[in-house]
Parts: sequence; C-alpha cells; structure tokens
Amino acid sequence: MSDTDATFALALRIAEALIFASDRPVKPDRLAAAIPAGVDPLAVLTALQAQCTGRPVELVEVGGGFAFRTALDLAPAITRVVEVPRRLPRVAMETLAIIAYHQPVTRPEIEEIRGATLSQSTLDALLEMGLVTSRGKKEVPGRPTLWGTTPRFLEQFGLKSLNELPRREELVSADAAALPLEQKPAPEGELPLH
Amino acid sequence: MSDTDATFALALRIAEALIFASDRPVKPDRLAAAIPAGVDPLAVLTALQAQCTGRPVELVEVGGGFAFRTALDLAPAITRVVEVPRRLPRVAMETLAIIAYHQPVTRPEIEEIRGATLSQSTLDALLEMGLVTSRGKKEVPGRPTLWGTTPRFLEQFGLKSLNELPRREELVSADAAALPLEQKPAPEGELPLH
Amino acid sequence: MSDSAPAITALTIRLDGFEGPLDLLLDLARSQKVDIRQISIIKLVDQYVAVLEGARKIRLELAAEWLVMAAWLTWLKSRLLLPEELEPEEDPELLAERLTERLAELDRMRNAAFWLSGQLQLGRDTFARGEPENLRQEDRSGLVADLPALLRAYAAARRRAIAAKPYRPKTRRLFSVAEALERLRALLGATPGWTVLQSYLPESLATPLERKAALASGLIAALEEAKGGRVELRQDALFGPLMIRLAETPA
Repeated sequence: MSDTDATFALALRIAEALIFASDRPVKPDRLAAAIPAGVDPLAVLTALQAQCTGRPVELVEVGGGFAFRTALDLAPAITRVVEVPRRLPRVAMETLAIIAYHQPVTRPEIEEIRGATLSQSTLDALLEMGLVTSRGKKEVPGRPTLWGTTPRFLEQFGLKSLNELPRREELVSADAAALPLEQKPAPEGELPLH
Repeated sequence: MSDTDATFALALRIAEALIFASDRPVKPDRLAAAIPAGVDPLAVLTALQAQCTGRPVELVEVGGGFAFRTALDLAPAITRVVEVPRRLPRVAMETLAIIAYHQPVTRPEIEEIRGATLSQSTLDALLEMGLVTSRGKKEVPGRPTLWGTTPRFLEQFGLKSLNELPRREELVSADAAALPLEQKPAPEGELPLH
Repeated sequence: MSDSAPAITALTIRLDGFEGPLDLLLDLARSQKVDIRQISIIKLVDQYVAVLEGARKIRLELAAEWLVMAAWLTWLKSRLLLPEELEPEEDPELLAERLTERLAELDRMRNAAFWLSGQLQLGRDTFARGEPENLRQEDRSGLVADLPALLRAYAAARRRAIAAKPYRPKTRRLFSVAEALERLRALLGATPGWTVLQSYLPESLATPLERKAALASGLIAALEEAKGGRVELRQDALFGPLMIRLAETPA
C-alpha cells in the first residue's frame, strides 16, 4: 500500500468513527478538520458511503451533512412496539355508557339523558375505536341516526352480552329522580355492581 | 447459503443495527427478542465482535450489555472535532470512588471518609453527569439520602459490572506499607463489593 | 519518645491539593512514613503551624479544620502518654486505631479514584453513538377502560343530569277560552237582561294577571257566542264595561 493509500485508509477510519460519535450530521468541512491534511473529505465520504451500501448501517446525507442510519428494512426488527393504551375522556366514557344502556339511541336523546350537549368529536372517537356503530335512522322528523354498541364493546368490557350489564335502577336509584340532589353520592368504586 | 446460515446472517444484521441505534448497551435478552427465534444471541454477539475487531467502531461489553465504541487510536482525531466533556476534578473523582465502594452511602458518611465537607456543587456535577443517583433514604434521624452509582457510571469507565472494580485490598498504596496500618477485614457496615 | 520518631524534614505541601485535615494527615503520614502513635507532637505542631500560615491566606474554613485535627492529635498523643484510667470508649489505643483505619480507608479511596481516572473513559478515550435512534414505537390503539369505570360513568352522568334539571315553577293555570265558553253557556241563561261580562268569570282568581287572562278568555268566548247569534254584546263607552245578554230571538 502506498503512502497515499495508507493516508486515505486512515482518513476513512477517522471519518467512520467521527460520524458515529457526532451528535449531528457531519459536514465535509468538519470532517476535513479531523482527517490528515490534503485528503479530500468529499472523496472520503463517497468512499465510505460506497463501503456501507447494503450494510445494516448506511451512510446517508441529511441536513447538509452525513450521518449513519440503520437500514430501513431492519426497522421492524429493531423497533420495540410499546403499548400506550389510551384512557377514554370522561365525556366519551359517559356517552358510551348511555349508548350501552339506551341503545338504539339518537344523539339528541343522549344529550337529553346526559343533560349536556355532545360534541361530534366525542362520537367520532367512539366510532373510531369501534365501540359504537350506527343502527339505522329513527323515523322521526330529521331522521337522526340511532347509535348502538358493537361486539368490540362487549370484548373491551369483558361482557358476554348486553344482558350482563347491571340494570339501570341498580346504578341510579329510582328516587334519585325525585331528589334535586343525591343525598349521599356513592363514593367511586362503591357502586352496586350486580 | 443454507437456511441456517441465512438466518444467522440476518440475526447478525439485526444485532448490528440494534446495537448501533441504541443509546444504551444492549442486553442479550433484548437482542434475543429482536432476532429470529432459535438463534443464540450470545453466538451472534461473539460473531459480531469478531467482525468488528480492528474496525474504527468496535463492539465492547460494558454496563451489563453490548455497545459500539470508537477505537482507542482514533480518539485524538475525534476530539479535534467533537466536544469533549471537561474532566472531573480530584474531589469529584474521590467522592465518586467513595460512592462506588460504599454504596449506598449518605453524604455525612462520605464526608466522614474524606475528612472534609462535601460541597453541593461536587454532588451536583456527579448527578448531572448521570454517574450517581439517589437510592432511597437511610432510616436514621434526619433520613439522609443514600447515594449509589448508575449504569451510566459503568459505561463511563468501561466496566462490565461493579465487580470489575479493584478489590479493596488491591487499593492499598505501595508506600502505605510503611504505615502501621493493620490489614484487617473491612469494618462492618461497609459494602462488600466482591 | 520523639527521638524514636523519624526526623521530620522541611515541609513541602501543595496547599491547594488538600481538602481537609485527614487529607493532610494522610499525606504527612505517607511522605514522612510516620506512625501517628510515634509522632512527635512538637514537630507535628510545627508542621501544622507552617501549613496553617499558608492556608490562612487560602481558605479559612480549611485552616480551622486543620487546627481541630492538630488539637485532636495533640489530645490523642497526651492520652497515649498518660496512664490508663479512662472510660472504655475513650480508650486512646482504640481512638488511635480508628484514626489509622480512617486514614487507610481514605488512602484506598484516593487510590480507587486514581484507578478510575486511569480507566478508558467514555467521551475521552472512546466515543459512543452521538445520535442514537429512537427504537420505541408507541401503539396507542389500546384502551384503558373496564366495566366498573363504564358503570361509574353512567351513574355519574345520570346523577348529574338529574341534579342539574332546571327548576320549573308550578305551571300557572290560566282560564282557557274553552273553559270560559263552557262557563258562559252554563251561567248565561240563569240571569235575564244585560249583565257585566266580568260577573261570569270565576271569583277565585288571585292575581291581576290571572284576572286579565280570564277576562280575555271570557271576551273571546263571548264574541264566539255572539257570532253564533246566541248572545248580544254591547259596550256603551270606550273602555266601558262589556255588557252581555242572551239573544232576544235565537237565530
């Protein structure tokens, strides 16, 4: 190996280590400061890129510099999928519960039962999660959509059928309707679950 | 190439990409989850280590896993371009050594061993570098925080585990032989590291 | 006693290198090869004073710590010289031993620090990947929701809706046209001649509003009957009383 070859080989080694260690893409002028004087950084980068082609880690040009990136085809193998389950917002949970108990039910009816307006986005979220679905139209003026729960709903809540839901009267006492305010609201988790 | 060869080659590719992309040493069991079932992760790591020997970026075993590190001879060229963190002052190094050997240890205990007060800035520097961390409170009046080293500490000093620290007996100065120090077992309450 | 101690030569100490009295003592013990049990107090004090002279200019609290150490050493030395008549825990032999052990431990830890400094260090001798890639992919398709939460949500929504139902006052019962008509038909035949319309209205109406409404209903009922020709109406003056009677000749 000639002197020039040896110098170029060293520059190639340095380039690989430097790009590996750098926290941002390495620009040719930055590389020039690390490799032996007189060696063309672009020639080194080109050679390095050729050397890495087809390897698990490739040299790519990003943002005006060069950086190593793992080959795209390996992404599925090395990526760890972490499940980050979502929590339903209170409004969505209440809407879902009302649909479960009153199905088939229209949106105005849900609003009446909850005593609050229902945003389309809440209904959309429940639809997207596959927990509710449309069950035709109600034959009244305006023909509003009727909503009901899906088999996915039963699965999510571990129910064999809708009959397994406790009766409404067991959740909200009948005389609660007559009282302006619940005298002793049941603490969470102490609801009668039969 | 036989099927087995192809599978092993794929495992090798995956291992290289996974370790390369990871910001922490990769443990064999993490690798096992990424490579095809039935391939021995340790065999893959051994093969990868052999493949990388002499390359600008080598595979080393550190901090309970495997990681890529630039070859030693390239450090001068890299440090010309990559910012090098400042060295730890002597006080910080001694404090770190005490924490490593006596962990979990409280600040008053560190001060007792060093025979000097420990400034908050020293502890802050070690914390900021991620070399030490709190390990709960000592159940004595005042409940002082207990300090210990981190996995990052092992990485910083290229240790596979705390067991790679020299044994306490090996730490006695050569000229300390002149001191009438009784060579007796470590007093109770000190952490046996070995 | 002091004769047996090694001669202490001129003190050359890097002042800024010392962190405390133990540090200094360890260095003294090392460089002078002294046994603290054999040390000459006079010479030790001389050395300390020399160090203190310099240290005072640097850090007062260090000088103070060293002074404490010097005093403690002197006390220890005097105890070693005195006959044994002390409490067990104040046993000077024990104290001296403990100090020796502390010095030994500090020595070990300083050597450990030295050893660590000599290790190949990340970011100095070797470098890790500077720009790690994110290997975590979040799957947000899952849902945290169980049956008790669903039931709680239903109960909460219902309870809140019930509690929030707006207050509705008792519906005001107003005298309707139909009622006025019925009343008019029932009562009119019983009174011959012209009668004030008001006299056919119920007397139990409490509020002026109810009375006005009843009058309006009564008027409409009367007009309706008049249209059918069953009654006659007349009003003699503007805003005067409305008079009503059965029609003379039924249509």
